[in-house]
Amino acid sequence: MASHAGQLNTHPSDRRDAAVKVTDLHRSFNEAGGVLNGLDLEIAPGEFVALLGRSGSGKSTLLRSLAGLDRGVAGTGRIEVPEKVSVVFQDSRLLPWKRILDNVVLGLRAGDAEERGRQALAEVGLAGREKAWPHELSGGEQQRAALARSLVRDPELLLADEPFGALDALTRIRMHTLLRKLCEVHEPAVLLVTHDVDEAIVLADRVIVLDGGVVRHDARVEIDGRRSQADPVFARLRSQLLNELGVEDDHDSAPRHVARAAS
Amino acid sequence: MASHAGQLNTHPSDRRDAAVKVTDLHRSFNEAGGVLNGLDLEIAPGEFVALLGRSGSGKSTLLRSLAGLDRGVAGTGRIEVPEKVSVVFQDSRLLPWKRILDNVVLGLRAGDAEERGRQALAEVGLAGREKAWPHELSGGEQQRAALARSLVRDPELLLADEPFGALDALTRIRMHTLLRKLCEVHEPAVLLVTHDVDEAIVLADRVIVLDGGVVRHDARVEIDGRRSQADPVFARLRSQLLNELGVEDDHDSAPRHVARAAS
Amino acid sequence: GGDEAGPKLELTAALPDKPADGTVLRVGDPATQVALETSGAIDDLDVDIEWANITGGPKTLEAFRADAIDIGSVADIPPLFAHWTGTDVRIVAARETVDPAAHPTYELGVAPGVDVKSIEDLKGKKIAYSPGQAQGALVLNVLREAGLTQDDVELVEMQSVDDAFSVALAGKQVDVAPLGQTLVKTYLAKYERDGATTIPSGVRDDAWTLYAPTSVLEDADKAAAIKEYVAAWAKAQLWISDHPDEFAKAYYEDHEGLTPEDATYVVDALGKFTVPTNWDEFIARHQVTVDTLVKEQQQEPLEVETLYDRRFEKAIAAALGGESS
Amino acid sequence: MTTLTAPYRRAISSETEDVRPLRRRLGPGKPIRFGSLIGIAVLLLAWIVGSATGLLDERNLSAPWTVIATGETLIENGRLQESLVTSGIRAALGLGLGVVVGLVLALVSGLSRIGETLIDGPVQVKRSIPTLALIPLLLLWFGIGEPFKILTIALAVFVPIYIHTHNGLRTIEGRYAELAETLGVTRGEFIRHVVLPGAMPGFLLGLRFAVTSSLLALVVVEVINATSGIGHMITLASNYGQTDVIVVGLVVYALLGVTADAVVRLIERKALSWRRTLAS
Amino acid sequence: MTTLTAPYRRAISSETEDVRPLRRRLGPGKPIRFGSLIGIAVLLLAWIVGSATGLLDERNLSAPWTVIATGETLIENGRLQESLVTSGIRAALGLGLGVVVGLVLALVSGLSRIGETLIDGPVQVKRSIPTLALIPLLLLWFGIGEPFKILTIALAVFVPIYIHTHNGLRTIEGRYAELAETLGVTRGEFIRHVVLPGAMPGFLLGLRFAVTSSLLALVVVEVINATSGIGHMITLASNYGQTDVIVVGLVVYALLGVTADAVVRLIERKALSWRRTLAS
Ligand SMILES: Nc1ncnc2c1ncn2[C@@H]1O[C@H](COP(=O)(O)OP(=O)(O)OP(=O)(O)O)[C@@H](O)[C@H]1O
Ligand SMILES: Nc1ncnc2c1ncn2[C@@H]1O[C@H](COP(=O)(O)OP(=O)(O)OP(=O)(O)O)[C@@H](O)[C@H]1O
Ligand SMILES: [Mg+2]
Ligand SMILES: [Mg+2]
Repeated sequence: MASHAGQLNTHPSDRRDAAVKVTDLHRSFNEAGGVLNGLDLEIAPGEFVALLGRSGSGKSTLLRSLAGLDRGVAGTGRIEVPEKVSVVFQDSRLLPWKRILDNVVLGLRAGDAEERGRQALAEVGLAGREKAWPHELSGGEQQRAALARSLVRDPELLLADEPFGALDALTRIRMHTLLRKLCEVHEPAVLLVTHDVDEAIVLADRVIVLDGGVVRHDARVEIDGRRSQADPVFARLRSQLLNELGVEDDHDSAPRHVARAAS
Repeated sequence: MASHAGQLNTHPSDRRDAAVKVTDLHRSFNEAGGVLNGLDLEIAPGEFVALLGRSGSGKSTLLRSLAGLDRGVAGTGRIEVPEKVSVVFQDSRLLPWKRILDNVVLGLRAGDAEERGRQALAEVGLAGREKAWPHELSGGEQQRAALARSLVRDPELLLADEPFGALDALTRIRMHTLLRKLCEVHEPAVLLVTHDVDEAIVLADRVIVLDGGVVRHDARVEIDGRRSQADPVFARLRSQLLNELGVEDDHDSAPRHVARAAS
Repeated sequence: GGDEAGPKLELTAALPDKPADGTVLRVGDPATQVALETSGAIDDLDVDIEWANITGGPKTLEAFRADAIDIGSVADIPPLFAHWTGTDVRIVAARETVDPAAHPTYELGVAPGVDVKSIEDLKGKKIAYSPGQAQGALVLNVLREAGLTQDDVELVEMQSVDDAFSVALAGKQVDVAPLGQTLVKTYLAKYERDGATTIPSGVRDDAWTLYAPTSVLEDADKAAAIKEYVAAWAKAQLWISDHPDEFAKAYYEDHEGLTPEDATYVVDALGKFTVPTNWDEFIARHQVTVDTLVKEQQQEPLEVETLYDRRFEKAIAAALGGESS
Repeated sequence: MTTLTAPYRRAISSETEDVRPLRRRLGPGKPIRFGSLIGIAVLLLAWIVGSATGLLDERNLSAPWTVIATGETLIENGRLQESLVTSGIRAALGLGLGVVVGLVLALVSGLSRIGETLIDGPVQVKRSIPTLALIPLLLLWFGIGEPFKILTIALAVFVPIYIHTHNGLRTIEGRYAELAETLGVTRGEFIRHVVLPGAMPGFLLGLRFAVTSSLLALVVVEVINATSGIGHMITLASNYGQTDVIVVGLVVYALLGVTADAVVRLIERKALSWRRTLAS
Repeated sequence: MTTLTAPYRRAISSETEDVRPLRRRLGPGKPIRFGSLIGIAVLLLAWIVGSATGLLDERNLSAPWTVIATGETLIENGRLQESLVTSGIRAALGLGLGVVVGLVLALVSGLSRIGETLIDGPVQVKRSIPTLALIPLLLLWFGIGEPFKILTIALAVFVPIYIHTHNGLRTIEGRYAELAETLGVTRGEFIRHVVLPGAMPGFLLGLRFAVTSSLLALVVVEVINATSGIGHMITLASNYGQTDVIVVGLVVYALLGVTADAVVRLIERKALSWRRTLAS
């Protein structure tokens, strides 16, 4: 948990109002142009927001701002976030000198930290790998270990930067289920970056698209119960989001040369 | 290019027979059990093979074997690969002390190396970022730089370990197009790891699934022309592969609690 | 550091007979320590002594300044430099060799193949010269005796650390260098077959002193202790002269780690000591050296007599009675 | 809701505000400009106060004003400048030679196990042996002239360069070597593009030690057959017990050492600007 | 097709074969067991041959057999063991003290800019100044007894520990500090779990230098009021020109130095087994 190093502004009136409140956020790495250009965003407590956007559109920049990790970056704006923020970085960022379990329980001050760590690892399918070094894990395993580390500490706000990018379909579904289960129990606000539109729709209460440094598109997912691609609402939303991202609704639409296929 | 350090076996009879020939490949990292257990694989010259498999199933291990990067790993088997092998690593693996362009043209001995590097960067959408440091790129941008580095050197065999994992839908499609174009020109054999079944079907001539340390499934993609998800052959293959990976053909099928969606 | 100081004593006042109880004298004079211990005379000593294994000019001076010892044992040069660099010291005991010509402390080492038979041959030669050390003063004294000036020879400035001089000779980097007796032995043993030689320096270099900072002598208790110590020291020097074999074994062999042969050689070479009970001649010879240094090294002129605390001359004389000349 | 919103950076203009979540900073934070000078200033102040109050005995550590006066005298009669020039040239030549030798040995030993086999052991032996004890041998082999002095300095210098570069090189991440292998670079390119930049942090740290080593070695080599030089000046003064001259020498050493170190660290900052570390 | 299939590892049994693509290895390859001993053996051989053929003059560098004979004498009369014990205790105490001080200073200076401001400058000054020149002050402050010796050794030791740990710490990748901040660890946990392990490679390299520094410092401190010790033995022997005793001393130094270095490197290998570097 972030410690009370600074002035602690408690606004009882804000309570349950918004977990995250971002107003007119600007961030730029150089004079050439801003990455975030007056972004406004509000996330309600317990709300699950998926963040889509082109590669290089500023998704990670936004997440780092919310996590308070961009001290050196120029910009203005107002950011309000809860105290307990947990981050899943785009790189898995496991400490190479700590074994997996130690990585997961790092900074966890509960008495049963070890036990909870083991359980979290089991949940992400890494039971038995507690004593492995990070470099002994496959890419997807590392990503899952990082996810376990985040989930084990019950944050009020979970910032996850493509946490499932390196996972196969089955493992990914298992992780979805796990994440959803944990969200139901602890009700954190979640901001999850993903490139998979289906994943966004399946998981989130709201999907937003970042473009030009602002939230270009903000769609509430209004599907109750089982969310299936077959559902027409799902399909419409999917198509709409893909359009927003510049793609027509087919995974691949470029013409394919017959010559090549025959070779 | 890998240098002629060893004995050079030229089999004129083999010519055009197979670019990659793997026989009875075993690899294990510890006594507990093997990661690859007698894997056989043949890839024809110019053939595009997509490799699917669970997280931790040994895809990267196989690629590293083919690239000759697993000297320290115990195992047996016979591997024959062409001389000019290019690898896209699962991590982008840019040298942090070189600017992007220098990373791309590293080891490139053509006279117009710089020019080709610039062009490759432009093709992956990184024009103007030639002088950036790797740490100044977003995750997807780093991945594209690594891709550019691989493509710029016209390999006979391209080993790509989830090269599009961190890309959004549009950028991904652009990269598909680019990769396909280059394949048509230079006709390398390609072994591409991906977790995206659609991507595998769209790009590959053949899709194989790694499981239990062997090639469990080997499917030729028999779709001519434009490959669309709407195509029934596509859909059948997709469903079949997903099944093979342990998923029923829907991106998400876990039940979703109504309570949560309403919160 | 020094314990609480005793009562103040003028430098001209008579020396008290007994130090207060608990007075500890810190002495840097390992050779005398060994002699006293070996002869057993140390049991007769009435003062508490804390021995420090420190000898030689720079080290004793450092220790004086750090208030780590009260009295040190050196040749006649270090007290001069102590004075010239602002540490007020007094010489409280003096020793000579009985037959200085036959038992010089230093000889002039001559490099293999260099033709130097006498000090007159030094003209035009390269001579190792360590300005701040006794060897440096010796070179100047030798030049004076040979009727040469610094301009007649080539002085190669180098410090006589360890065996640097004999190495420089062996490597023919210098033609001539003053060597102490221990180095003469090893130098000749190693390089005589290549034509290395040594010649006598022709100047007296046997002066040996005990000296102490003035501040110590102004402490009545310390001064009384030193009075006792110099008496014991004088007897010890005579004991050394009378028991060369015992001293060779105890000091050079056991304490300094020389082989028995080398130890015997050194003791023989250094000859018998005598402790003068009248310092007039000793001081006069010292003045000659001082004048040479003043002339050749542009030091401040000095009446060396002022560096001697002759109250101890009497104390030594009294202690020795008729034993010495 | 409990928000943790302390102002991180004040508004640039009256309209724009900049409120960021405040997290406890665990790294050291922004460098303080000329920070290390402050420590030296404190040291200097302690010296001045100590001397003025008599806490520091003038005979053991001359007072700053005495040192300045002595320094002025030394400058007037030209000894200080002369010493500086002589020593400077010696140190620079020795440093240059030592750096080249250390670097080459480190590369050979770092990149081939056979090279390591032959080089590493003897270097460890060399560095365990006091330089002073080697002087007789060096005198015999190289004489007492300038070559001896420069070679001795080089011998002192090459050790930290070798050790640090070798260590830096060996601790380059293995994955970069793998990458280079798949790119099919030649050994020369590998050294130029991977090994040297990767070992650069180690090398530069070694250089910081090498620079001071070269200065410290002056005290050892200028004992022999030197008529000027900072080391010679100090040795001579300590034989005579001239505390004030010694302290002038030490002040010069401190100045040279701190300046050289600052220069190397500046180079470090420039050359390693690609790094994202706790310090940046 | 042109394949490049040289056998990398021979078949384990007659049925299994192991043919891997052979790539030019750019890293140094597998460590040769006891490799560094080979270099030392070569050095030793050169010494033996040089002495036997007379290429190395016995008068400058005693022959190995002379050294062994002298060594035996020194062991018989107990001087060598006594010296070793005395020096060993001094070096160990000085090393221990220096390591602790260096580590604490490095942590304070590495983790806070204010600490750095006050500590870094003076340390740079200290390390630019020859230890020999500091002796008078140290004598004044600590006397001429054991405390002086141990403190002087500690002063020589703490510098490499400080510099290396500080450098190691400052070059920990910034992303790990970021991670720690998001995990909300306390400062103590941050130091224990991120800073210390991250700075460990630097610290261990510093330790390699510190160990030799502690041995070399013996030669300096045992000049003053010591009656036994390896440094004292060497100084005394060189006063009397006893080449053979000096060389015995140097051999002891080499043995101690190489052994200590090997021990630290072993610790390095164990403690840093998580690293995947060019060397592994
Ligand atoms: N430290 C930096 N210095 C300069 N430019 C940077 C830096 N970090 C990021 N950028 C640039 O800012 C833009 C946004 O980067 P960001 O990492 O937020 O993208 P992203 O949306 O996360 O992309 P991706 O999906 O590829 O991870 C990119 O163009 C990137 O190159
Ligand atoms: N160096 C190693 N030491 C020990 N085990 C290892 C090592 N490298 C990989 N493994 C293990 O071998 C198995 C296969 O790893 P590999 O990296 O090939 O998986 P993968 O199929 O690429 O998975 P992913 O899709 O997650 O990248 C994993 O269980 C992994 O933990
Ligand atoms: Mg990103
Ligand atoms: Mg993998």
